[in-house]
Amino acid sequence: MTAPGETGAARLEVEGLSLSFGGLKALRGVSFSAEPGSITALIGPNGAGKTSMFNCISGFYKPQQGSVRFDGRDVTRMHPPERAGLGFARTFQNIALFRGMTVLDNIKLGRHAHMKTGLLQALAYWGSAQREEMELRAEIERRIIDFLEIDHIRNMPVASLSYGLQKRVELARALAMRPRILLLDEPVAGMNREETEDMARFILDVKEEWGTTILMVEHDMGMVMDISDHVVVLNFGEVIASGLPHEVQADPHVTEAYLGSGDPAALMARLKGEAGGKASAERETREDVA
Amino acid sequence: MAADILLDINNIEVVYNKTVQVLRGLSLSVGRGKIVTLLGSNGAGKSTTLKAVSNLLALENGAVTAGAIRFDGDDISRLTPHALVRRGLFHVMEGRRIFEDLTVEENLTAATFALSGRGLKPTPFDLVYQYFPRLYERRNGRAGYLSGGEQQMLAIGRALIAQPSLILLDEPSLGLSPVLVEEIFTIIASINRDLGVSMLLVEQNAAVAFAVAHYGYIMETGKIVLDGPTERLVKDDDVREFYLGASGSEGTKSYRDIKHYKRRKRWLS
Amino acid sequence: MSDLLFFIEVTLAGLGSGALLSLTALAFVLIYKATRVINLAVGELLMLGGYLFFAFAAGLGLPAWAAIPLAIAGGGLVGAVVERGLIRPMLGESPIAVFMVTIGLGSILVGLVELVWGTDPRALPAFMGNAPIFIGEAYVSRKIAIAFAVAAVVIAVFLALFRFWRGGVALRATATDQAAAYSCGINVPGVFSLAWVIGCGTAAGAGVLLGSIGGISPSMGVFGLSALVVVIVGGLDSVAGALVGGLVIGLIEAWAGTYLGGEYKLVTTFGLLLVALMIRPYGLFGTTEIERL
Amino acid sequence: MQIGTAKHSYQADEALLTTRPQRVWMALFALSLCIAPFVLDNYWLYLACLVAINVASATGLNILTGYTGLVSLGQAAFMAVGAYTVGWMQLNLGTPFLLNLVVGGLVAAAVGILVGIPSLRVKGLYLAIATIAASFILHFIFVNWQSVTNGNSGLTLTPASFFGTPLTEYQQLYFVFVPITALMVLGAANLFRTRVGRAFIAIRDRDISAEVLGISLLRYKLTSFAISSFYAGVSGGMWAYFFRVVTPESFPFVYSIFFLAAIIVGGMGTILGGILGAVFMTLVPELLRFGIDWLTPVLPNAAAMLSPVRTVVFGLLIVGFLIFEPKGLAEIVQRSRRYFHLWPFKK
Amino acid sequence: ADDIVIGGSIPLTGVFAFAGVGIEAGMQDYIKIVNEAGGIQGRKLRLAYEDTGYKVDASVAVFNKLTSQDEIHLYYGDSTGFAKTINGEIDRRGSMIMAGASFATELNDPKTFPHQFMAGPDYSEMTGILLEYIAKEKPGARIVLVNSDTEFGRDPIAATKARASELGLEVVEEIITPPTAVDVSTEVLKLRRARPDYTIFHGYVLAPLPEFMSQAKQLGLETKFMGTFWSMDSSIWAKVGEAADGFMGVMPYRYYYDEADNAPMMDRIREMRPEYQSTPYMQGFLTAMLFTEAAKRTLEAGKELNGANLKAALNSIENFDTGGIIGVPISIPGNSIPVGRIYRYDASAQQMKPASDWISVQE
Ligand SMILES: Nc1ncnc2c1ncn2[C@@H]1O[C@H](COP(=O)(O)OP(=O)(O)OP(=O)(O)O)[C@@H](O)[C@H]1O
Ligand SMILES: Nc1ncnc2c1ncn2[C@@H]1O[C@H](COP(=O)(O)OP(=O)(O)OP(=O)(O)O)[C@@H](O)[C@H]1O
Ligand SMILES: [Mg+2]
Ligand SMILES: [Mg+2]
Repeated sequence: MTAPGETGAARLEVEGLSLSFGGLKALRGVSFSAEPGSITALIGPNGAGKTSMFNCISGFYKPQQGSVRFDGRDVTRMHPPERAGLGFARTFQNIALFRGMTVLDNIKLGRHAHMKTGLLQALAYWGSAQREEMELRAEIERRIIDFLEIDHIRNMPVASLSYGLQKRVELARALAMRPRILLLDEPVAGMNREETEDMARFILDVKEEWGTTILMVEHDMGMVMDISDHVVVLNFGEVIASGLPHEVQADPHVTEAYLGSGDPAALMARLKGEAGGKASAERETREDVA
Repeated sequence: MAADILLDINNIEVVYNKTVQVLRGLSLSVGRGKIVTLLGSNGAGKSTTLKAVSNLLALENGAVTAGAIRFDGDDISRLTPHALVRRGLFHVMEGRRIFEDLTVEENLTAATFALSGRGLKPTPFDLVYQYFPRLYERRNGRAGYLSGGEQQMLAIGRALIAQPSLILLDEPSLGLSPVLVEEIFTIIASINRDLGVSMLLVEQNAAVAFAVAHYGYIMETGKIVLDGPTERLVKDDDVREFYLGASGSEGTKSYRDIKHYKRRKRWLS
Repeated sequence: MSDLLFFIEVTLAGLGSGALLSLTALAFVLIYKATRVINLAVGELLMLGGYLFFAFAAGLGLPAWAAIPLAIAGGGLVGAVVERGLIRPMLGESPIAVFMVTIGLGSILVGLVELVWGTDPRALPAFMGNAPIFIGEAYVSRKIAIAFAVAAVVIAVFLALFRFWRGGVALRATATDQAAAYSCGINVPGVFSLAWVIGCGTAAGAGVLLGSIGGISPSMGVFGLSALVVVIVGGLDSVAGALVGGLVIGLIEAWAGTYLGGEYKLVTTFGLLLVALMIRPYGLFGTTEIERL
Repeated sequence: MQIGTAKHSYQADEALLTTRPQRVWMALFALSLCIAPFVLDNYWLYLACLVAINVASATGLNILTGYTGLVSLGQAAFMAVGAYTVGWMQLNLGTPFLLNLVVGGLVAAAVGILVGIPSLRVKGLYLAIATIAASFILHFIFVNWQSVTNGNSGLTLTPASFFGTPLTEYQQLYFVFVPITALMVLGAANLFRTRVGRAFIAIRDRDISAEVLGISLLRYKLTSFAISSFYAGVSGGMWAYFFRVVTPESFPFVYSIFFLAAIIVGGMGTILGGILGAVFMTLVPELLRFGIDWLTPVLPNAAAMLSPVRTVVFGLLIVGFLIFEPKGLAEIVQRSRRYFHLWPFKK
Repeated sequence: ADDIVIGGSIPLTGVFAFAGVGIEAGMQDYIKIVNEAGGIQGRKLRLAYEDTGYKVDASVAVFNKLTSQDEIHLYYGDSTGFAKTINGEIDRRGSMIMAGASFATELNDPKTFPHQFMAGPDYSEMTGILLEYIAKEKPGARIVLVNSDTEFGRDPIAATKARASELGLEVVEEIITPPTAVDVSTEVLKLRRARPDYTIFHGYVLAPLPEFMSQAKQLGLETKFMGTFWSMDSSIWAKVGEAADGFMGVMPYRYYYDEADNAPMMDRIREMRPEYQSTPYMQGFLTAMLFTEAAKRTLEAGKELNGANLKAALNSIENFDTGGIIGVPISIPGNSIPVGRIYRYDASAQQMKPASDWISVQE
């Protein structure tokens, strides 16, 4: 549990983290850090190990080597619920809302690790249990529901929401966790430009108003480059580049492994322009460019 | 009906759970050998449209309550989903939907059922591995452990095995890295070009969708609100703002500069 | 008589009854493999098989070679009807819900059998002969030996089928994701029906064997519970698991029953089941569920 | 700050009964519970007590299976643990019966925790089978732990006594059982207004993500087992005082299935569902008895059909509800409530 | 005057239906006989019963339903579990006596069960009768006990062993079978190893006895198989066929086809029912007869019909002639009638033939 006073943005350091599944090495000695109050983007090709990294940070996977430090404190061996108590909060690549609950209950659930009601108090729902619930409710209404503009859906079952709204509720739940570090796994995947804009705004606002450290995995390069302060690139479980967005963008390794031409217009021109030729041929063309 | 129209959706309405109406008189068509893209915001009903075509709605308690869908000139509303597949209409579903418990290779084997009764030569798996070498490396591993992108490759690979004449593609770029998006769309384009397969492509990534599509539809709450050849659509101001992220005549706007208010879409008024 | 010979005889008897368990377990596995349904009514279908055989052989006076296939076909037919009427409407519901449907089905079957044939236990017409079999000096009950042989053949056939036949993939694909299976051109309702028909037919066949050993009664369905233990130990989706699990449980029951006493049979197997589950939560040969975030 | 539909206070928003009609109906229901023992004959009082016992246990199972998603087929065995504990205390210690009930619940809870341990590794239906195994092992213990359980013959209890009055008549027992059950149901309802209940639901919906969100699976799965078997234990204790004989065969495996069926028919994962299901499944077989009574003049053999017909009806109810009304009786009630809207208390 | 009502929780369906159906018929027939003779002091007898499916809770429900519909002083219960469960209630009401289908040794205790009785020997007395017979036929015989792992099955084990050693018989093996056992090959192997002269089954109705016997025959075992009352009905064994030949057991009543001279009631039964009636029928018939006798004696003494009076009247029965249902005059000093006879099944005649005279184990 968080000692009172331990609030605000935290610094996250990952050092020499290695993780393998049987013969498959998903992470090979990854090190990076996320500075307090900044947005760090973790990018890389599919299967590079980004989600696995998130899972190691939140404690769902146990890395074979390396350490995760949270404000200098080694949390590598800590169970996920304890980490949640410290202020680790996250969203999931494949939405993991609790489909049997309403939006409000999903959000309330986020606060779980910071609440104290015990079993007996819960059965009686008297005194402190009731007070705690009321406080939580008030705070969620005030700080989260209004902020993320989801007041109209607070009592709906999450299963009936559109994809975009579900992602927003996930963010809301993560915010209810009193995050000191917020891990966002592909927050705008499957969203159109408009919804992506909304989400980007929320993420920036969280950073600015809550001052939370944010670590984000995302494939939407437009958004990553625009809003992140620091970018780390993984490939085959290794960090191949890191730095400011424009530095990373200019790195030829990154372009080759991950970014591609990065220009739909060019893609369109190429596809439309060519009448024949195999895909493999095109791959070669691209490599020539690089 | 013109012979060069492969899929024709005419004025269909779809209702879920006998209560929620999702499509309200939607019409579109896919020409033979063409890639047609269908865009729209979340919840507009794009996936529903595809499921209506492939007759998979019933599995989710949905039903087409009005209108007609013709594939290759025939009314297909009474065909079972697998019979439809065996006629050459393949649906790559949203969220990949690979068989997690099966190996990569078994996933491809499963797709060979699409060839039943069509007298076609079985597709060599090598064709798939040629397009997606990563799958070859992991062909004996359980598909559930593939990363998101690898799973998407497998889903498209299954479509290749089935040798369809029309592929319905639901958000193939979802969760893929930029380079892979390009790669997959390049492959999509070349499948279309080389094998002559028609496609109905649902996408959120409008830029790449426009890059491969010949024609586009834009839908909003269950209806088509705008359509036209790609060249024309990409010049539309609203399309540029809401789907391509361009602000007015200048280039792409930065996410950092987003205002806290929004302009209404013209087609909603 | 030497202790060793006695031990060997007990072991053989255990293997024999284990084979019956394997056969019944196979009915669970076939249905589970294709539909992800644990069919708790397998025990009752087995009972029904016994009664159908009784009806054909004792009621209509048919010879065993005709009555047995008819009983198996009858079981298969019931499987088809059940699949069509009860299971298909449940497509997409939670596994617990479908599991409960099969519990309900079991209850319905017991009630119907009681209404038609009453509750008295009955003996089946003998068709296996009486002469005891001796392996070396060791005695084996003839019925048990026959049951063993039948079970071995049937299970071998299914093992081969799943190894070399493309349909095995269709079965498992359907089980994993019905919509996706449809979209690959797999005849999902066909697979469902097939699995239920074969599964229930197998159960009915096992019922004939079991009934000819111990007689039939509406409560003989509890045998299904022992077979369920077998599939849990072996792995719900593994034919090989059913085989190995059945033999293991059969042996343990025989040894426990002999050396500890009959009252220890059930506890020993159930205790073992718990231990097995703690070590291998998906059984010895079962497929682990993929859990990713 | 809020506009339009805003509630006056979150307090009102989070209350168990939010509308006036709900409160009025509840008051009427409570009133009829009070009047019932004075108007019902012995037979119906007997059934009312049995219903109270079953409601308590079904509510417990609903917490475990309906809300936490851990399927258990061991509820009857946990009741047996409670019943034996109560019986043993009554016979050997002579402690007050309320204390016995609580201890019965606690012992059952402890056993429940033990049985729940596999749930940390074993999932879904595999777990259901593990609970079957556990209940057979418990049965073995009841038969063989002679010194405590008196083996196959079981324990024969003296009546419970309440401030010196022995509770022998159904009417007296009713006055004890119904309030106890009501309290337990209220406790269950409260649970789901707090973090504990939310944690259960989260585990049901997706346990691994719940863990990452700060819910200790170890703690909450076992807690759920503990509460559920506590309810079973208390219910079993009441059962013991009700029938006054506890043998290993008093709580057969089908009784566990009965509870699972009850919460399915009533509606999994709703408090109302547990109650309705237990009431319905307890009373339907008895109502069939009256059906047979009416049939007897036409069908002389009808009496001999009762039990198979009951068996069939039991199965049909489960199957029918799952196919046609998977959310159970509770959903039917909700729907008719929506239908009648606020009738007859229109504002 | 009002009817005298006999209440009944009777298992017309379920695992014990074969017994319930016979019991009901037997009781109805005797009631008819009494009513045709003018009833008891002009009051007609009536049976009010319902099916229980042989489930304790259902039996209790039936009890409560019937007793709230009628004033009941005589009750027939269907199982040991029910007899024990309802005992407290019967004592509390003090208005009735109860008998039933259970011969559990435990119930044969007037102190704990003051208002109950059984129309025959309890299970321990039954095995006692078997042992008497064995001791006479083959002194020092080797015996194996086979019991099902249920309350019913385990009931007489301790008493049987004690009695056997008193009689100089040797219990060489005890086999407990799980209640649902079908395949008994391992048990038969144990039996073969023990090489007993007699094998006594208790706790079964039929299965798995036939399989036991046929496997033993295949193995050439010489042992004689014996059972207790509930597995003694000849119509069940008729279905088993040849393998049943030679099965022996203890039976407290005469068989339907027993044409003894001094048995007017047997003639009467055959007159009322031209077809075979089962052993449970006899049990029901005799129970109704004893109910009637108790009620008659109570009313004749001018006493109120209540539990204590009825039980006292019942216990006053001495050297009572059952009309040949039981071959010797009976007395009921406590809760049981410890009399029985050994019968042996003759497969060719499909009948149980007497193998001994009536044996009483009354102290
Ligand atoms: N539980 C697991 N068991 C086996 N292999 C796994 C497991 N989880 C992940 N992997 C493998 O580890 C590698 C990294 O997977 P991960 O999900 O971290 O990729 P990612 O970078 O998040 O990719 P994407 O952008 O596609 O989501 C992949 O090859 C994947 O197949
Ligand atoms: N099985 C279902 N039952 C009820 N409503 C559904 C179901 N599936 C979809 N809907 C509703 O239908 C509407 C359209 O959904 P659909 O999935 O077709 O949208 P979409 O355009 O594909 O969105 P996205 O871009 O998020 O994939 C949504 O409002 C959704 O809530
Ligand atoms: Mg990922
Ligand atoms: Mg969609």
